[in-house]
Amino acid sequence: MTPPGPLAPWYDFRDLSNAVERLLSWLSDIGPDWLVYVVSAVIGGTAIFLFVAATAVANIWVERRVVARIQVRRGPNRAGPWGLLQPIADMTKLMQKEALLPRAGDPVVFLLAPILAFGPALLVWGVFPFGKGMTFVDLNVGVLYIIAVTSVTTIVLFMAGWSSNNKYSLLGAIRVIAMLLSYEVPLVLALLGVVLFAGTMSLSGIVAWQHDMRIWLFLVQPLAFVIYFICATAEINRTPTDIAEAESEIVAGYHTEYSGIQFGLFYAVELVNAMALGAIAATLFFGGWWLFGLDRWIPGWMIFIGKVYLIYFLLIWLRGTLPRLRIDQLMAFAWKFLLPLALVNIMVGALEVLLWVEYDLSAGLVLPVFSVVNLSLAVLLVVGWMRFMAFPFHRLPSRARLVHDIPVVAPGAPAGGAA
Amino acid sequence: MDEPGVVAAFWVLTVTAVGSAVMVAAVRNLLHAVLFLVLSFVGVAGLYITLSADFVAVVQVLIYAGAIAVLMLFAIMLTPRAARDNADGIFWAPALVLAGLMATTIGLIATRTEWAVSDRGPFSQTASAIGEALLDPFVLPFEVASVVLVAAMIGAIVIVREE
Amino acid sequence: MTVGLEHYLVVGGLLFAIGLYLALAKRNAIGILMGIELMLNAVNLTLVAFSRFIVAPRPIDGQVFAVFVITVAAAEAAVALALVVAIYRHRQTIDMNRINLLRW
Amino acid sequence: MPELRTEPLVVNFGPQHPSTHGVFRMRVVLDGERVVDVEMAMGYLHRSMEKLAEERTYTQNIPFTDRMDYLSAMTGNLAYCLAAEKLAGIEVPERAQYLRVIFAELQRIANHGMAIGIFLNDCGAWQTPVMYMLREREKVLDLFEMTCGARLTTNYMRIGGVSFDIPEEFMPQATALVEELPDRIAEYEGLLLENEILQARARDTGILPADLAIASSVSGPVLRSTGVAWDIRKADPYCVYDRMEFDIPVGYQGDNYDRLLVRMEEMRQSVRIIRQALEQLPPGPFKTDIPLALRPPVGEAYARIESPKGELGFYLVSDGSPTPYRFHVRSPSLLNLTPLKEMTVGQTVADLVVTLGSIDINLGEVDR
Repeated sequence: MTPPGPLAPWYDFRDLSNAVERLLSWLSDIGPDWLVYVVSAVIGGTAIFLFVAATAVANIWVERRVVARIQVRRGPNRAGPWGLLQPIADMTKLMQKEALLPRAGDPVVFLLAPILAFGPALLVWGVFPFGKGMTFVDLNVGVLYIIAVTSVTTIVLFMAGWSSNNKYSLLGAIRVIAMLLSYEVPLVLALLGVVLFAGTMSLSGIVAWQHDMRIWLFLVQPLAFVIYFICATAEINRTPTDIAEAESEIVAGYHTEYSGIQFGLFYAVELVNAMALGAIAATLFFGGWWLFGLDRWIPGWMIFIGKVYLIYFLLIWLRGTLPRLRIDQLMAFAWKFLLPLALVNIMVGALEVLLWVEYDLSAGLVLPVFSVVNLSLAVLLVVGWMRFMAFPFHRLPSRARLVHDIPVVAPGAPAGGAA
Repeated sequence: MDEPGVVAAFWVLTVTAVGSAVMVAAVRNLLHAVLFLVLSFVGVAGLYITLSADFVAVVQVLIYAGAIAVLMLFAIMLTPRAARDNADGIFWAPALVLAGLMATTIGLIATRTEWAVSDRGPFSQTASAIGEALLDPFVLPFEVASVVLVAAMIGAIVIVREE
Repeated sequence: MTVGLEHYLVVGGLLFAIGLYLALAKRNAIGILMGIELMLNAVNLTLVAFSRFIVAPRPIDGQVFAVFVITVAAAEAAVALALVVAIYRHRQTIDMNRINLLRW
Repeated sequence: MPELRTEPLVVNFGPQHPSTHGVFRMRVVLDGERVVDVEMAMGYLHRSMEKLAEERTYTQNIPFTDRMDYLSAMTGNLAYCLAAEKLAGIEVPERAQYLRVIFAELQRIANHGMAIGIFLNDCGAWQTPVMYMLREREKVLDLFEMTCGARLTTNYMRIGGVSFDIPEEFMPQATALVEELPDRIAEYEGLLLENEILQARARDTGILPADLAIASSVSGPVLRSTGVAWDIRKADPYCVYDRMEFDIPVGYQGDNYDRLLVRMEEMRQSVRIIRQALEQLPPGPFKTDIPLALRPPVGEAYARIESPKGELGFYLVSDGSPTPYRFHVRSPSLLNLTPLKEMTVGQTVADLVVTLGSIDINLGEVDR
């Protein structure tokens, strides 16, 4: 834990960590050792839980309004001013509904799945640095922790799909497993590029690195961000890759049989996961709470949440824009497109770090050069590999042929006869 | 290791890991057995954290719970419903005796031996230490492990592939 | 109350014994595989416990070994499950009592 | 792609399913994700219209035709009225003929907009294209409303003409729409047809060979997408289509993407027809008077039009009484649906849904 800053009285709400630090140092003065741990755990846990719950509730409204704007309509605008009470109405409705239990299903697993699904979604939030010194648990292996915790989701979703004893759910569960396993690989490789440069897997360490180097890792590792963003979108089942709950194909995938608040939990998990994606991207690639010195005037946690929402907006935008890929196309995309690019990215990144360390170059000189090199490389690779791997759609006609004259059958004569 | 938090965590995690391992043997449904196995893996990962081995703990969750258990689920899905029970075979009684003997032996050895326990305390940085160990003294096993993984991957594909 | 090396070793022994029972007693090939994974887990637990407690020139080695064991376990699981699927395809069963091709 | 041999999975697709466009049901046999067999079950929306129509007078039957293809009521009206006029030998005034063309083509734009939007919904585009298409359709429906008071079940055509003349505010709004639509269509073409994901999804899936299409008497955009240039508006002109200048869009190989292309281009051609019809619209009466209880001479008649979904034909038999002796519908949705199995077997579930969407069926018309 960082010591409380010299010019930060506890009531300086620009940075909430001051108040907490003050409280904890006061506690350690008066109470036994373990009291500090207990109190900080309770404060941090409650704060994170409340934050996650609040965003899940707020995002119902945010997502519906933003998608509505994209779809030339207004969205919920009846409950409360600008429809702000819509999430509450939604939740009330969901809670009142009967929670159905499929008769031939596996009741214990069926009931456990939505609750367990919330676990990983919540646990991920423990390691994010919301501001300077505002980390609940500053794990040394933060990046790996995030990957590990999110990978548990696979099993939970499989439990949901399997225990429903519904064929659509089963198809959804199988799709979830196939897709999550495939996209895990490029995702981990993409994050490896970040760890390579930052030299630490601790999330606050990565933010501190970006702070010290005065550069966003997004600029140094643009390709890693693109790969991470695509993979994470697939992992949380958002639209271009939402085959696991593809509405038009398998009704709702693994949560077809869920109703009432159990469905609500899955829905909330989806929203929280989308936010978690934004938080990971903001921390690893966009400097977390740091914004080129602006964090001196604006509280770090506000900057962080703002960045998270910007990335979340990107997700909503994608959802409102793109159709869905087919499962074999998605698999091919992961293995044939993302994986090679991720490997190349790692190779180039390792070379650059080696150069940097070996010749003891100054960071201020090297990092801009690297970012220019990597950015151009990313554009080159993505465009080139796309040209090389993708089917050449642009050579195929994308407009219909026009025929003006066709043979006219005798006017008035019933050519086909009575049907 | 006598902080009350660590002691409490140890007992809770032990009960989780061992209890769900027992349930793996006891439940009739193979899918439930796999889910209990995952719980047991997570419990063991928690024990790793009490041992200040955070890297191994995270890797445990990532590989066992995230990959191996999922592979097992997949294997169960690919075999028919008839093969989804977790029944004991005819040798369950001798197996039980043997397992009991094994547990007793290990327990006796563990408690009777005078271990050269050091008091260096918990590790502070395991990930970087493991990384250095992997690439310096253990570089050959590390390379061999990668070859093993590739061989296993190709082997699995060849075995499952239909001609 | 304190928790020491012996506690972890006993937990490891229990997990190992349960894994052994599973591997010996279960009829289902996947059940046997689960037993093997559990045994590997138990070994890992003891390795990590030793690396934490025992006097050693380089205590991290225990964890490195655990990482290797996890690697091998992953490879083993992949191959074993591929075998299970292949056996099922040829013999229509994964009951180990009925897979007796090699029995005289 | 080598696949694991797994147990076939029999899935009951519908009648309650988000993308069966109503209450259509398929019994699909899947091998993993791959479709092995499709068995169609129709009749969940059967309302016995053909039999009911035998109990009602010729004019009373017009509302039934609204409710067959409820997304294109105008063309349903038109086809039935043409058949009845043919049976009774009634001449239709020229202005009514032009109005019929205008409304039929407006209906085609509305229908194709919905078809494209819903097709993209089936592809997984989360409602956005359908919302944009609804925006254009709304303007068309406004024109319907100001003319006949109804938006969906218009009941507008009459035997011997149309029920109302257009109001005076119709012309400026229709002209504005005709000016606006080509830009919109070009925009949608740029956004949709060149989308990589959509092309990956729709190209080379659900291929319908031309000979199979002809053999199963498929018609309309589905037939044209296979490369067969066939359009009743040109081959057997009715109303005043022989005075209009327009092209027939034709696809290449009959896959889902071609059907999308054809529909997109047909909207543009419809705009062209409407523009010409609005310019040429002559003054005069908009309907001829016919007796309330029309008693056509004994005989039979079959009239067909190019409805948005294909060849919509009505076969009427008269025994000289005020009610038809036989009232038969040749509905394009039903016949376009018949080659579904051949189009989808061997592809994935996702392709099955997309293919079903691209045929553009309307269950009201399939089951009647």
